[in-house]
Amino acid sequence: MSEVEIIGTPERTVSRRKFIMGVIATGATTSSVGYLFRGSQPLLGAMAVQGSVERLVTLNVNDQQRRVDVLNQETLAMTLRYKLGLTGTKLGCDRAECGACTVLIDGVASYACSVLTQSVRGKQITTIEGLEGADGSLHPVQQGVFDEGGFQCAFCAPGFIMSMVAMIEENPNPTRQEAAQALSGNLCRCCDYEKILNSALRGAEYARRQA
Amino acid sequence: MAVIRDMISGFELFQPTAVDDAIELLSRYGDDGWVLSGGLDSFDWFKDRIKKPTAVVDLANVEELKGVRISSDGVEIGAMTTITEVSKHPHLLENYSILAQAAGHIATPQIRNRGTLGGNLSQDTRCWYYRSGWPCYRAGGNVCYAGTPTSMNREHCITGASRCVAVNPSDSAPALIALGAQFVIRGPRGEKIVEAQDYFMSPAVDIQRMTVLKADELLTSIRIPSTWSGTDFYYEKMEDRKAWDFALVSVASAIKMNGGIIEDARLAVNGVAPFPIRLEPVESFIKGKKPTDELGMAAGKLALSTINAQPLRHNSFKLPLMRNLVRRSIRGTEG
Amino acid sequence: MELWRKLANPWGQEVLIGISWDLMWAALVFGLGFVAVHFVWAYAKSNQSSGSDLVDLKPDSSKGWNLPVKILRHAMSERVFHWLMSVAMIVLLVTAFFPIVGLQFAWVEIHWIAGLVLSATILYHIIHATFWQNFWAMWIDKDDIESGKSELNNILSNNEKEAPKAGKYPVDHKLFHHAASVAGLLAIATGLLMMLRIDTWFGPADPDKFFTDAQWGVVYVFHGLGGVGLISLVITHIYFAVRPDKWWITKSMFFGWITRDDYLKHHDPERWVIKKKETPKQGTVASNESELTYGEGDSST
Amino acid sequence: MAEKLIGQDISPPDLVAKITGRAKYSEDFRADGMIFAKLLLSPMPHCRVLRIDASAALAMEGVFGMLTADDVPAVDAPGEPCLTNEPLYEGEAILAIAAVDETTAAEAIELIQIDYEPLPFVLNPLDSLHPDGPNGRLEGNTRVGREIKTIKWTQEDFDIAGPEKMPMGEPSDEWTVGDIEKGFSEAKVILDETVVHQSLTHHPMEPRSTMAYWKNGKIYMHTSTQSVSRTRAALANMLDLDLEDVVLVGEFCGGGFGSKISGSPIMQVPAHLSRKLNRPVMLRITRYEENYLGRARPGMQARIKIGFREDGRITALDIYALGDGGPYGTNDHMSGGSTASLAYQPLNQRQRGVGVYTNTPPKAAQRGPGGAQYIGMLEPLMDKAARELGIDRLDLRRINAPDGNSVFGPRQGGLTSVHVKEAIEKGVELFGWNERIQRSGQLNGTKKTGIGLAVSPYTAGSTGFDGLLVIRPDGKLQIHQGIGNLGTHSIADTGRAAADVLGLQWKDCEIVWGDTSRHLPWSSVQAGSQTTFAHTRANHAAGMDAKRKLQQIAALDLGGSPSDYETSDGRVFHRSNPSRGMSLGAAAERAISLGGTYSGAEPAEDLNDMTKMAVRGLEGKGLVVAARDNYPREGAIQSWVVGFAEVEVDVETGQVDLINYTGVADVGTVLHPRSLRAQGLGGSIQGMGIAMSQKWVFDPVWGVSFANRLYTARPPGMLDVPLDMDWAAVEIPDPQNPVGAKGIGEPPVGAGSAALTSAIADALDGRCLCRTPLTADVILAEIEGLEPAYGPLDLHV
Repeated sequence: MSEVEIIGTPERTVSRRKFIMGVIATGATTSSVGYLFRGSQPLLGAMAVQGSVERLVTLNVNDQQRRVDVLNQETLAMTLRYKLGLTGTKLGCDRAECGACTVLIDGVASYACSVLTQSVRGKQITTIEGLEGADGSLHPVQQGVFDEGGFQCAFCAPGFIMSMVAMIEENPNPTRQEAAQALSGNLCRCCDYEKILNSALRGAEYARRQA
Repeated sequence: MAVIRDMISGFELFQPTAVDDAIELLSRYGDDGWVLSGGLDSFDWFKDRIKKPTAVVDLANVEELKGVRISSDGVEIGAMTTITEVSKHPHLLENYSILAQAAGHIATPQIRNRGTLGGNLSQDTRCWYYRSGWPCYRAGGNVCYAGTPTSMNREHCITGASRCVAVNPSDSAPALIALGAQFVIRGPRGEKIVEAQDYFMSPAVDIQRMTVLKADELLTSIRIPSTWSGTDFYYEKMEDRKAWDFALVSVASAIKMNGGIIEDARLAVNGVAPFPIRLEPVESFIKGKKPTDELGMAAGKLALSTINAQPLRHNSFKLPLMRNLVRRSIRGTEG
Repeated sequence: MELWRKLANPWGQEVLIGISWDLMWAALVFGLGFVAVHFVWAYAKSNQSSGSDLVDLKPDSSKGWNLPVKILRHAMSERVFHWLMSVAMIVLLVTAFFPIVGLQFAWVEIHWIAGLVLSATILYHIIHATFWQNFWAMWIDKDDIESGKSELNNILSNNEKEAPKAGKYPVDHKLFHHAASVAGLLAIATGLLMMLRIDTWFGPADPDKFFTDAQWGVVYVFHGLGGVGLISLVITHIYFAVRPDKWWITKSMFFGWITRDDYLKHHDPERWVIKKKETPKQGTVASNESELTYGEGDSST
Repeated sequence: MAEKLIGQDISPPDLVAKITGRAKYSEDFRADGMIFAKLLLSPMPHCRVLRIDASAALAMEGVFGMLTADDVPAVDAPGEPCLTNEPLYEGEAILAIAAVDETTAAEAIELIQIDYEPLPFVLNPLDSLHPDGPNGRLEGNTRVGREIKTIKWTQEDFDIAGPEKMPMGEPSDEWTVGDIEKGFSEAKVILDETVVHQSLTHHPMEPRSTMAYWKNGKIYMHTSTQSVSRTRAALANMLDLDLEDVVLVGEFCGGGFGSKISGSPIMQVPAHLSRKLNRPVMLRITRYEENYLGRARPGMQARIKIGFREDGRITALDIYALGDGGPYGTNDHMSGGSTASLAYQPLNQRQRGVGVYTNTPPKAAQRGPGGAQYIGMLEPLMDKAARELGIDRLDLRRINAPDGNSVFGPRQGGLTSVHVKEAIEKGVELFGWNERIQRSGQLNGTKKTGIGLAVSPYTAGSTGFDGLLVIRPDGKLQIHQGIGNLGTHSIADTGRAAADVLGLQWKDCEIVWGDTSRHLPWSSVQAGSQTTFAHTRANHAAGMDAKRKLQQIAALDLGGSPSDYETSDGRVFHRSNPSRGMSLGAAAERAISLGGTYSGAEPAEDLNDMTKMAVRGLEGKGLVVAARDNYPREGAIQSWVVGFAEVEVDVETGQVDLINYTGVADVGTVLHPRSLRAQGLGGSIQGMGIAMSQKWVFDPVWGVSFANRLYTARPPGMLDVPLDMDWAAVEIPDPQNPVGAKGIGEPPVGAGSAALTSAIADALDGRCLCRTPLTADVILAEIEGLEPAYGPLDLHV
């Protein structure tokens, strides 16, 4: 073994109470409340200062009112994935570079990793989970993707699909070039760009038909 | 203290609805405060845990900072107007197309949707030494790591360096300089107006700031005079990837033609210095001449000599690149 | 109060960057504080012992009564040096510290150029003092220590015992000179090194030359210490220069000479011997050339 | 008789989950009481950890514990540990802290006081070979056989070469075929070039996150891996557990490209931590961490000498390549030599090289390992030679391309099939070579047109794996796949081989994959283009075995001999009288009652133990059939892609616009046309990224990397690639695969990369820049005749 000197109190054994706290904290399976943001509060700027924001906020996600406890520095992607259990929104880079976390905020495509949850209070948030119809039918864009054989690894798919939805909202009949421009904020490392463009155009076509 | 480059550290968050409240908050926190507009520059700093402000003032709810106001003598754009709105605004597209064009070249659709014009103008440099949290001059240290004989400085500056060799990354800045825009700044001591090119800070004067904004001041709006409305515009941004990239060199020009002769002109370049540069000598040089390729070439060479270009180890390509972009901005792309 | 500025280097190790600017304020406060205290003390003193100077001139008047009325204290060369140096010094301090307190301008080039000027003057001074002047004129000897002691005594226990008179340079002058030399040389030596880290006429920046970043940190700290040290020194220096009771010396830094009376009053003719010289020194300000006399140690002719 | 499934476009069964956000990738799983780990990465390229003071961190509210290198099994050099006390590259993991959430863990990491002793480091292979150059590892700078050794070249070696050419001192590996000197003596044109190929990170979209917990002595791992069965075995090995005690869930893998072949070392951290702290532990790998812990393609510094006969035939190919092996010495600079041998069939060849340890992030196979780099480096030289010889570039490829009887490589082995010449001809037509080549060198405004092509082969299959099928009482066919699911659609497409044998419709087939608790067979790695060939064979074998057993069951109950029976459309029936038969469901019931080799009670002897375990686990679920791929195979399995590109180079800015890319593949029978096209064009675009933009940059003084963000590493985006692309395949079946299929994953990368560099060189009047990536600054400097900003041997720029 190495001669590294390691100083540190031995791991504290988890007391029953703490364990339960932990369970509550991380919640059961999907909606793991406090997945990320339960560090010792002072660090997290939680002490309320006059005029600063509230921690308990109500979000409108996929047409549902969701009450959630968010910290000031919490990004929308983290809230969606780790507090609302909406893991369809992916974290590919967490630096506004890859687009895997793209969601719609009042219909506008945004990188959920680079928006403070606090700044989307009272706004309409749509994630990949909110696209299907009440009857479980696929959104025209999803249908277009499906019929074109979709993606490869598909980690980027939810983000791309949200960008496609935003695109046809603004431009229902895009050219291939326009579609490429509209989707240029999403990366696909399988580089399945040709099929993705085909899917986008097919999706737009379906949407036009539906309208 | 060990280094970790993920997860945002805690801060106090304020979301004022009026400029004066924002300024009040900023003066209260001084250097420990942080202005958040689109956030696409800020979040990098926060997530890398290099910048840990005590208080963040989010301007998202300050309505008076948003929107494009058209008047007889020009147009005024609120600093919090999104880049998407700027790039798609019919009036801007019609009368000040280089600005819309420049805005359209910024990053990606999602970033343009959140990012603001004020943010794009006030963003920090992308020098990767500085961005990696190295203790360089700009970070309060005593050295520039990018200007040494061994540095990797392909993207850095060819002029205007003073100890720091970083470049200004803004795409909209050269367009606004070419349009003769003025920036409105508000602070506790009231409002002041600066010419576009005077908004940007030289490292010779303050090596830790990119703009003249003080900790308790806000850029509230950008005023574009009608002077150059509808003249011949040219904008080009040379970048490695066609999305999500910063300019190696960018150029913007507004040229008033009169009977095939250049009557008046304004030119600006970015990506070559720590601040965008207006090329006044080139402007006066081309006045009264025909916009031929020969003139463009001469102007391009003059541009290099006026900025007294001196390449670093890896960026000599920026000389011909800037020369050719200036050349094109006068004669147009078709060779 | 912070003493140093430290940052993590690219490998996450903490290294010195320079002194904390708190020290700048400290130096300012110290300088002004000293001035204030001295001013009050001197004021109080002058009230007690009034007109004493006339009295104590008499007994010595026999000695040196034959001396001319004007005695040269600083030759032109020295004066030029002094004023060049002070200009450079002021420029250096302004370019160094004004940007820090918020008065921003492009200071770097001016700063290092002024630094080169200062270095040149100092270099001249050292050579000049070594080969043409009495190098030991600034040396602190027994008598200096004696007079220094009793001066101090007077200040502390307000008695009127007359302190032994000074040579050409009173002990407080010598102390100032040495303090200034230390601070100045420190700042100059480090400053010249620091020019390696920026583009200058002598070449582009090559920051990794000679030192590791940790060693550079020490260089910056010394430069800072020298710099803030000079703040206090310059303040006190200017203060004494403008005090009426020191005008007789200050004037000599403009015109070169002091009066015989001042000479006899403040200096010990045995420690600062005045020799009669034939040829007057060209260019010195004097109403009556033939009467002009030269202080020992100034052998510029 | 049901229509054959092979050759049809069928959307894969997991697609709806993928496009609705229901698909769960490793980081989407949660467990009760789950806590979160964060890593402390080395800030130095090479150092020794002297002291770790974690007292403040561990005392923090919400912190549960720490895992250091001392808590994990030591690994013998040059093996890669999951945590280390001697980091060999900036960004290597030193320890992990587990806390109630990631923010707390991050704050805790910042409270750790840690002291390092910096050690010598090296970034470029060549630097380490200097007489006084540093070594990347304390034990040495290269590996010869199984030992770590130190190779230093003499000053003379360097002096002979001069600054412009790569020196060629003592190699660590070497092979020769024929007489190289004789080859050059017969040559009319000889090229001698120094070429640099960059290293580049894989950057799959999904970082390699892992969640692990223990239950009743078993470990449950949710991780991102390319190959499920193989990773399960690797984990059992790493954690020193019995196979049964490892449950691996990896239903979806967000891209790997060779970086997650059998998972990755870091996945052990949550496993050890959760054992130590007795809680489920999630380790979310961030993009920043992925840049370091994720793998990268080894860059190369190479000296290439080629001799051409007057008629264009290559008489001699002499390659000396240095591999940027990273700290753990993964290299492909020698294997590339076989690809070159195959692609150009040189009459004489020498391959030499040294794989050098460097203190840069670890390397791994990246799509077309070795081959992609070699084709990328060689094809532009083929163009250069064509110009010097006055031979058409297409003809030069035709002249040197292999045919059915060709052999290649150090062992001069043969091939299962090769139809590259057909691919070239098909491509010429599809791309419209003859029209486009007219535009070559034309200046349109400021834009100059260049036309390029590249011929890129790569290994495309392996053999000897197991197929596992269950015909259920409900009549459905369950196809169990132990390979991974990273979007190649192999889990579904290779299963078609079994379905077709049984004459089943796709709606009656169900794929079981990605969760080892669901009984998965021993499989090939989902890498190296292996699965198409390997698992069509394995599933075909299983299908045949199932058919045989169905026939036996039918004969048993309905009389006659098994051979009288046929299976199709969910029934097994008598050939002469189709009404005499039974449904597969009924046959399945019968199999359960029969037991033995029918019910899964007695797996076949020649199966792998993992498969046997799976078969037994499925006992009684129906007709359980598992068979090993024992089909014969003679020669190497190689697929080909011929790539064609048209570009426009702006002579005033150096910017390259891609006008068109067309690829044609020789991959035998096409299983899934649309998926093949996606693989082919996707792989080609990855190659374009190599040619155009992707890079690594390090500060030479501090050894710290700067291309650690996506926008600085620059993978290609949608606007960087041609809107106009086309794709085709020469559909000639491979005789040694029962369905005729070969793999496709690897060869497109070299084709895309080289077609582009070839086209750019064409636009530059044949000037070959001999380095990648060809970014605008490099091209503009060449056009303007500037002193190149980078030396001919500068790597990470």
